Amino acid sequence: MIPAGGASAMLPLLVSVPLLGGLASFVLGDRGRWAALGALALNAVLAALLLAATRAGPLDYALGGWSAPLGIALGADGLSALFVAVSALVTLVAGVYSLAYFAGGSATGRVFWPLWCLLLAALNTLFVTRDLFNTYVAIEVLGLSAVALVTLAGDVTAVRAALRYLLVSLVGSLCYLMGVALVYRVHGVLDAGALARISGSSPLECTALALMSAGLLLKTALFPLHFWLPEAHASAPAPVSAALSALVLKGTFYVLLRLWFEILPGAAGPGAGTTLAVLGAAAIAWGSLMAARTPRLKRLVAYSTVAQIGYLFLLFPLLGRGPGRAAALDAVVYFVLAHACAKAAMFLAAGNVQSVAGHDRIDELRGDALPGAGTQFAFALAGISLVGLPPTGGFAAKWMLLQGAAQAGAWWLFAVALGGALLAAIYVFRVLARCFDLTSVLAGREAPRLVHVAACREWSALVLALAALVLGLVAGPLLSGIHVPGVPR
Amino acid sequence: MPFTTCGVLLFAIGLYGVLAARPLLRRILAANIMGNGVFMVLVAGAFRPAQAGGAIPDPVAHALVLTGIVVAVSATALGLHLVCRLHELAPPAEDSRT
Amino acid sequence: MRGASRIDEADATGMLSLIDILLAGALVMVALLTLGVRDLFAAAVLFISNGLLLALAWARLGAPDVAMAEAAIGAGITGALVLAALRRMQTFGERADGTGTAGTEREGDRDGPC
Amino acid sequence: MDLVEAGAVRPGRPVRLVLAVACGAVAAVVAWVLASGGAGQGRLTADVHAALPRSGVEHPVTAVLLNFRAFDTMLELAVLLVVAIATGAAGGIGHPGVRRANLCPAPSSPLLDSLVHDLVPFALLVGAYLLWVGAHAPGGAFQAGSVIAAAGVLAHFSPRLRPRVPDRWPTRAVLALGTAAFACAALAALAWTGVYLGYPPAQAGWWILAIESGATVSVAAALYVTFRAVMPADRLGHGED
Repeated sequence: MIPAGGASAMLPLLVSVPLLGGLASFVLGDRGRWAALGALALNAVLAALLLAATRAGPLDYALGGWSAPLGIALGADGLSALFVAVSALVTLVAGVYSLAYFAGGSATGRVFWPLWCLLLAALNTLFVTRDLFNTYVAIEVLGLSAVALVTLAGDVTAVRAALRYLLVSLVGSLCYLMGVALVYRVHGVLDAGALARISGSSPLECTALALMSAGLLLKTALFPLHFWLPEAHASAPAPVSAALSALVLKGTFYVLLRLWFEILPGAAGPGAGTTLAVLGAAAIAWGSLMAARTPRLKRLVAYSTVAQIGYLFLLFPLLGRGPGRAAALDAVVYFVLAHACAKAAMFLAAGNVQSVAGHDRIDELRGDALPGAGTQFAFALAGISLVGLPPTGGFAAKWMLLQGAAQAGAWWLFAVALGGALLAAIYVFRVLARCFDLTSVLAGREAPRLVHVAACREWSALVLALAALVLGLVAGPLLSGIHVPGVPR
Repeated sequence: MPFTTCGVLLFAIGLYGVLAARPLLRRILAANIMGNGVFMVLVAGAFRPAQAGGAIPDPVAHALVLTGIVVAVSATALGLHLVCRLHELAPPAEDSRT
Repeated sequence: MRGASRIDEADATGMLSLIDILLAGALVMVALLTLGVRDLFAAAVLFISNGLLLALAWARLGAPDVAMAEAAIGAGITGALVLAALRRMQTFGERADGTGTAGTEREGDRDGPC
Repeated sequence: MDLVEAGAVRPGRPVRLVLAVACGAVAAVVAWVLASGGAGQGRLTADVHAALPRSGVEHPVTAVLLNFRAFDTMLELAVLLVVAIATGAAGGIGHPGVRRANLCPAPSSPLLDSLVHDLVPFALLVGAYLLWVGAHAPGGAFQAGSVIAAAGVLAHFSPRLRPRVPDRWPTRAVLALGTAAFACAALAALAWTGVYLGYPPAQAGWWILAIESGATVSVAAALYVTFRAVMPADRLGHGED
């Protein structure tokens, strides 16, 4: 039996708290939103504590007292703590937004809150579990609750998108599970720590990693496996879109990161990382071009996600070995954090625009039919972070990317990063231009704003956008605490 | 082991079905077949022939497959529910006319 | 299987593996038919029989827990769900393929007013 | 039955050919690597049997599901709950407007009725037995829950026995019971023994039985509720709840 260390007991609580919050809000029905919000707030506190605790070193927990190969081990290092923290922030702020988005007592609201909490529980499980099969179950909870949340929009487009999302999700998770089955055939264990010690580069392990990666890449929507994303992310309710883009994709990306560079490092050949980087570059180009062309605001934001996912994979060749590894890992983590905050803010702002204007056709948006300054400012800030202008988190991430690229001598990344920034500027300013479209004001035809959105909806978008800004200022202290096994610092 | 091969084949058949079949219902069935293939690989790996000494199959693999079966039926139920909803929101008969 | 190995080990295992091969082959055939047959109702019935064959396979592989769960959940509940869904779609329209709008399936990367 | 495949786009013949070749290649590679290696599985079998006396049950699969890997099982129950919520157990959205014209008549064959009447108690009994026997022989919460759910599906076709699913909190509590029992037991164990999910070894059997009972009820309820959400509403069901 392994006694429970004080700080380590936080790890199972990070799963229990949102899980129990979801159960309570489900049973309570119409009043459940407060139970859910309480759980989200408590989870945020736990996430902050975890962030502080992992500065001292990684935490471990053997569930049920059964040590690792037999039981399931949880563990957290600086990397997992940052993912847990950003999930806590986005789910809490988007939860506050949802208080006003889903009318109290509505059928959708009653479904939303429990699923929202279970989504968070699945994300936290994904970030702290050290067991490959447990990861599979968490991926399924995550995928199914995400699909169910997409259907809350209720229209045909959303249901069709949700069904396609479900099938994609199933194929992805079953490919992953096949990989797990192969790994289990070779090594007979599922624990990440044990596997990291004994894994090699046999054909069986390479095939297993290929299958797992294929499944996870499908769910992470790396070009050209992104085909399902724009529809699903654009047709979901605004807070759900925010979580899907900001967090759900990052959940499977996190698993990829662990598999490639910690659990099965030998199985990933040098060519594989380069392939992913090339696909990432293609994703940046394709996603940005589609975002610049699409007539709808939410689709624009969704295509921007396709592009931003590309950045996460650009650095895969650098993460394996060689110089620039630490800088590359910092850059990847920072892309995840900055994109999570900025994209969630952008989707929430887009939701406000859609509520006020009654549609999201970009060309028909007028300055006087837009939500208040808070939303517009939030969209602008988030956009600046996505483009990568200082002093935002997006800029910090790009800066680290260029540092890592310079150290590794991968100069072509400079071209990709610059091109990506230009393309992002095009689609972001395409929307911002509408905010300054004052033709009707100048013509003296300013109609009074008919629809207002609740203040908390404006504020939550703004808070997340400000978080993306603040990330640019605290990059040094935030990253100095990351202790990831295998990465020298 | 014939069952390992069978599991791999079921996986591939299911994969092809999900990607290439047309009716959504059939795609859901195909995803189930794919899952059955994975379960087959796991359980076939757990099997220990009687003459090979320790005849006890690996209980962990059985537990994993049990978990997987429940997850599969859940996903199937959600998928079928969505297929029905889609069918009612946009009946194919009406759609093909427009 | 364990009892049989006493009598004539080589012959018994040969016989048993023949049964295994037949069972595995039947599983693959039924899976192919499930995806190949035109009629969706037939596909559903084949799918359920696939579940029952699987339960047999689990029993052969010494996994009675899985066999029981497969028979009850995999074949029973899933089968009931599939048949219920088929019936529901029939009551709503003549076509029960549930595929939705023509032409929108490939919308993927094309934008347009939805 | 006219179930012609029409309406939707299917990948063209060349695309399907490429897909078939790709899937075949996947199968060939996986089958080849499996044939060429991979004898490590079963390494945990000895560990499971060594820890079995401390697990509180005698059946290894139940010990793995409910004790060694209980965390998996808790999340698995959460998967079922997610689907139950999504298909409308929380009320409202799961049941799209039933069109009057599309209601089909309730089956009212006396033969079916009496068959259902006889089978349902038997299925319930089998379910209860499977739950109990799971501690030392094949069986357990999921098998029991699905057999009871099957009884519910049977009872659905009898006007007299059809289970009622009122849209009120007790229904939702029953659905949440399994996951809640797990999550609460995990926390209670944390408070009691200091280990999350670490049941006190002396009473572990009773803890497991309690959790399994809750899980059985929830599994049965969730499976039945999702079946109900997919099954077309007939005149009998309409307006009953």
